[in-house]
Amino acid sequence: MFEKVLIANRGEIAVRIIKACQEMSIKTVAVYSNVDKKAPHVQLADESISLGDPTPIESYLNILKIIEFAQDAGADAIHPGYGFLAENPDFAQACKSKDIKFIGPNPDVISLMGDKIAAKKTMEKAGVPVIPGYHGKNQDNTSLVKEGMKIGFPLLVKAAAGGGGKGIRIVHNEDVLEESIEGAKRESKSSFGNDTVFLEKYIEKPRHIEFQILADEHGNIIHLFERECSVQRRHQKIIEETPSPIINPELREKMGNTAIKAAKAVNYYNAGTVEFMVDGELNFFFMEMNTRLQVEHPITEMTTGIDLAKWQLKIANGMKLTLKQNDIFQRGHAIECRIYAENPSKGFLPSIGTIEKVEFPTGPNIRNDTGIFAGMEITPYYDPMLSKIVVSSENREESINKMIWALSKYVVLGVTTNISFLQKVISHKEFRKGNITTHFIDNYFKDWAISKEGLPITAIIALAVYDSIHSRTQEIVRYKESDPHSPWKHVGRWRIGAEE
Amino acid sequence: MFEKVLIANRGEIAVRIIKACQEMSIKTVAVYSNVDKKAPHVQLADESISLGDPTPIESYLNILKIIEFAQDAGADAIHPGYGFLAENPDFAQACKSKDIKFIGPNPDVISLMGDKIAAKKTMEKAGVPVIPGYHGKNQDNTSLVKEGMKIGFPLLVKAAAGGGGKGIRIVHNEDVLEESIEGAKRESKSSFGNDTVFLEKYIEKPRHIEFQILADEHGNIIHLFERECSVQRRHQKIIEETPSPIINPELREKMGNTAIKAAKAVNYYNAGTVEFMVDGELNFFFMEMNTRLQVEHPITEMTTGIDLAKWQLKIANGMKLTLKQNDIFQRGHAIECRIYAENPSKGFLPSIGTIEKVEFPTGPNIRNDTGIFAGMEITPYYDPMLSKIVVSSENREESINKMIWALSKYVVLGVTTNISFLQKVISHKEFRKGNITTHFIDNYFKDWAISKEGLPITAIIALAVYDSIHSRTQEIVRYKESDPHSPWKHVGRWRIGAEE
Amino acid sequence: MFINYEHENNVYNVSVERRKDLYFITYDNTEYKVKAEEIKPGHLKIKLGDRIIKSVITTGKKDKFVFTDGNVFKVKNVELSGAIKTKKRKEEGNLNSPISGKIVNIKIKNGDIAKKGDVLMVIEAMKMEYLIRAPFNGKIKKVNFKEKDQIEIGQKTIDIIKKEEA
Amino acid sequence: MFINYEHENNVYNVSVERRKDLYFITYDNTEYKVKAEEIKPGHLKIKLGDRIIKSVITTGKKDKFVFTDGNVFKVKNVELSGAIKTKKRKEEGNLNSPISGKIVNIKIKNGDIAKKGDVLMVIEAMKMEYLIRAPFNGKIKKVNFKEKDQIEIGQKTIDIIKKEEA
Repeated sequence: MFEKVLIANRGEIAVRIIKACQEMSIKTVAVYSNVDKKAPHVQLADESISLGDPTPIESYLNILKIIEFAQDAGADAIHPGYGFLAENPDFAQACKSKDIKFIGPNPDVISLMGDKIAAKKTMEKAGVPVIPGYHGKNQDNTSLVKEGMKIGFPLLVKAAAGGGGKGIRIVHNEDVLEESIEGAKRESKSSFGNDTVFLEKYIEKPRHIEFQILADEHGNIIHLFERECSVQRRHQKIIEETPSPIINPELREKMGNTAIKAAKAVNYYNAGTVEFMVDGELNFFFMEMNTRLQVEHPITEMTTGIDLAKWQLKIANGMKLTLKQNDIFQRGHAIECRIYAENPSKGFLPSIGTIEKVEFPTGPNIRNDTGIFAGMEITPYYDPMLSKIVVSSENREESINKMIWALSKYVVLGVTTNISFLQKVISHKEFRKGNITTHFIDNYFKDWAISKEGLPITAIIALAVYDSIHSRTQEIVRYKESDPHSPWKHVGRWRIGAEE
Repeated sequence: MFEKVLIANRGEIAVRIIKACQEMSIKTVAVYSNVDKKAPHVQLADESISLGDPTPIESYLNILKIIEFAQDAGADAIHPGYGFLAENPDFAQACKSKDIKFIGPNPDVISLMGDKIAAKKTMEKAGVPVIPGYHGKNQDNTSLVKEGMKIGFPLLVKAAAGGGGKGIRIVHNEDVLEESIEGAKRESKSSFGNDTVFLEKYIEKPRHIEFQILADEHGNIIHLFERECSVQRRHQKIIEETPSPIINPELREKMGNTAIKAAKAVNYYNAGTVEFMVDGELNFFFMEMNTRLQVEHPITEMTTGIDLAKWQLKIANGMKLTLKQNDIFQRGHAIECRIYAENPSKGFLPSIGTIEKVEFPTGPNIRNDTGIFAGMEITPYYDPMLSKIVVSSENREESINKMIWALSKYVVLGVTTNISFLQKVISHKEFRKGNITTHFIDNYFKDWAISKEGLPITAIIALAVYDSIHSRTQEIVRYKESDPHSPWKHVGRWRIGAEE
Repeated sequence: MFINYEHENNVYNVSVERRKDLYFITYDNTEYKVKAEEIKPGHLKIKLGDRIIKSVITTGKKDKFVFTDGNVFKVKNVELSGAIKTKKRKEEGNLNSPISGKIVNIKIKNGDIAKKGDVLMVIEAMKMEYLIRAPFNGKIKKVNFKEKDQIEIGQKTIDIIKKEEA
Repeated sequence: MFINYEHENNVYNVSVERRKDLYFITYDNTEYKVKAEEIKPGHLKIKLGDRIIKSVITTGKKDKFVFTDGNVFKVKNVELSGAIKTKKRKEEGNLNSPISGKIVNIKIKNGDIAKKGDVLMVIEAMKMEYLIRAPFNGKIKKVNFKEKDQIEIGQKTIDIIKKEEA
């Protein structure tokens, strides 16, 4: 097994990977930017090296620096986590050229799957169903508009190099087609340095359902069932669960086999995810393949009992997959909620600030994957995801109830989070019924606001008690309750600036 | 379902049960003695009532007070946890007479199973194998000595009302038989108020293996496989695991069916445990039946995915067991270590004091069941178990490694604990091989001491750094290293009182 | 003891009187009598009749955060003065930046006429775009930044003069 | 700075000198140069050559507790004086109570002769029995407690006079 692994990431995923390494007696090297000096992944690792400037391109995206540090520390492998360099073929190639094992697939495969157009073509050729669309080279607006008209509306404009919902536009009619193409191009350019876009048929009542796969370097490959990831905001997942409420055993087997076919078509090894779009009639289409560990991997771990992070390490070390497809089964039901520093009542605007206090719910089958701590600054440099809370139990209903309980005990003070919002979403009667599509949040939570009714009386009472305990004023004698001159009257609430 | 449940217990098990209730939207009432005013179970519950004086008989064993409080609070059920009143038939009966549901079996069954002699006779009649022995009424020393001689040596003298290792003597020869009988009687009298003892054949290379069962009030009953609990000190379990390293599928089925037979023989309902002794040739004998949730229940939950505490509540509420034997399967391997406030190098003497700092290891498939907090006083009033750490993974070896990691991150400062000891036990090569019997600790850890070599240099360095940081002395200029007058010489270690 | 809490532009005026572990809290002409204790720093357990309120409170640099019933509210203790009471109601159509970020695109220049809903400026932060739109038909008086400028949350992006409705 | 740590009757004499985040620690004629920081209260991360030592330290009422490499040690900072240095070595055979508990049984009385290993007294605490045995052949000088008495940890149970070996 590897002697020492450098983890080229931060936050909860770096913590997760360091723990997996340590359990396997592998030494770990953390890297960190200046703002992350005190972060849990740095404290947990056996060694740590500063990357300096917090700007991603100077720190967690700095290929040269990271490779150099890995060499200095004597690391024989690098785990990229997700995001940052995880799907950067140049990084994978750079590792290879320095004889450091990149924990992921071959650089060529990353390259191919990173190019959405080429990926789709490859899959089509391999017999994997894909969504009708245009993925051609003619990127002038006129050609794209023409192709769009052929596909028909609604249609999607997507960044070829995209991911995480960036550079995506839904177009409902001809009038705004060109404008949307331009917007997607601009956003794609800014996020990925590439403004190639493609067009595809927009699926009504779409669900986002993905399959986890695990493949070794010796051609063995299995799938670990699906994850239902339809609940999204701004095209980013916020709640994931497995099993999916709509997948039946036949469909599960069919989609699982298709995922394996997709992975085989590119000689894939490592953990990976094949994302499908499923329509209202349970037709499914290949969307993309993620060549890394997924944010939502814990729900698969909880229902299959398999440790994906450890298997990544074993596979990268050349070990054979000893798990057989027939040995893998799902049990119970698992749900993950992503805790973001964001304001759901202001368009999910990321929030920044200092985490003053944090408390995690604990209990049987509650898993907290987190990289935050009291005193931590949430900066605009990185993704605003703070942590993930994952629960599992005997069935979906129980897991929903467990998640509601867990969220109600989850305390993060100092920055605005989506915790209250998640509670409302997961308690929603349509969610309970399993009636979810990727439009779920838009359909039911468009104008959601926690505090429409203002400060609840419980909060007012708690504040008053707190201030009373912490004030230096002595206990005072009560005014007589019937006293007409008592200042206890006339207290209430008013709006600043309102006429009186 | 119940509206409100009173939890007649403290510590980690009270916390565990309160969480199960809250997930099921059941209101909870905690009870607490004066020393537990700030305990986690009190803070977590929806309501709490003081029992006053910490002496067990005045607080957690006070049947009248607890029943009265349950009535006052409007609780429709009482969960007794384990220990205290969990196996007290009078308490179960008192609940019944006040129309409060006791979450456990019928009082008669508790009574019967609490009388080890009657229990054994019942089981023998039902065709469950038992250990040869004397369980007669002739309790005068002369008769007992005579019966002991018939059974032969080695033999065991056991308190009829015993449990938790109290009132047990192993007798290897005639010379000490009478003396041992007296000792067991005295301890039994003091612990259980009853000095009846029985004698039985002492099994060489014994393993303690128990089966979890779950039975409803409608005659449905299943088993949830075994727990290997052989690693014990002072006849009390400290490490439990499942599956057992020696049980094969045939034996598992046979023992599971025997456990079900045992429970059926007494019309059992509730969660319960049938304890067997297994000898070197894999013969098994009924030892006793525990009519409550077991300390070590989490390892069964982790490998079967079943929530035993919630099923206790459902069963007590009259629900039918919807789980079928064929739906239940074990997956992976789980281990529990019990963290005790005790000193393993001084005969496992319980330790008392204030917990100054506590930090729990966290990570995938690591479960902490705990009722402690920083600032908590560990008093001599109650059992010195602080918490339980439970891990699971794909196989036994990985779980051992995970447990070693977890224990190495488990910080309890202020009272002496067995954490270092547990690390050594679980890392032992015979444990790794699965070669364990109930004599394991005596065989390999008789004179174990953490600090035979004194303070390690890492501790000395850490202390020096800590004191340097926290001293008010300013940074000082170094003496020249070659300076012969430097006071940096002559530092070292010596024994207090040693001649110089 | 009188306390004023500001929460999302509303001011809540509360009085509290303490007698040992009993607190008499008056708000909106209603008095609440509660029993309370701070079970660990910042953790309150409050008994209001049959109900138990559990709350976690912490004081940050500027604000106070209160967690109750699974929700978090950010409040400020404020002194009420004549000034604050007569503070002007915010104008419809906020042209302040919603986030600290970089200005990547400015669509208009001084003197331009903008129609309500027009995108005036694009700000990028955390890899996402935020659009500043015209709150009404009007004339651009002053663009306060140029492209590639850094802008802080709350800073005014553009001054615009409302055009009288026809 | 000179510090003396007492751990299980051994005294460890250490010196430490600090220069910013560098510490020079001398113990047993060896100097250790380490880089260290307190990452959160009581949590130290110490770099000693290639090795990282992580330690958690807390100060209780009387003792200091240090966690390192998964083990915990209880130590005391002590001032070394002539007195402590010449403190008498503990007598063989400790007759102090190992625990705070209740005396449930006393097997001997003043003047009795006890044989080495004889049980002299039974103390009960936390539902378990602890036996006080004779450390050598001897004559009971004084039984310091009576049955049902409460005894504290470390209190002397019995005075016994060692009988000269034949």
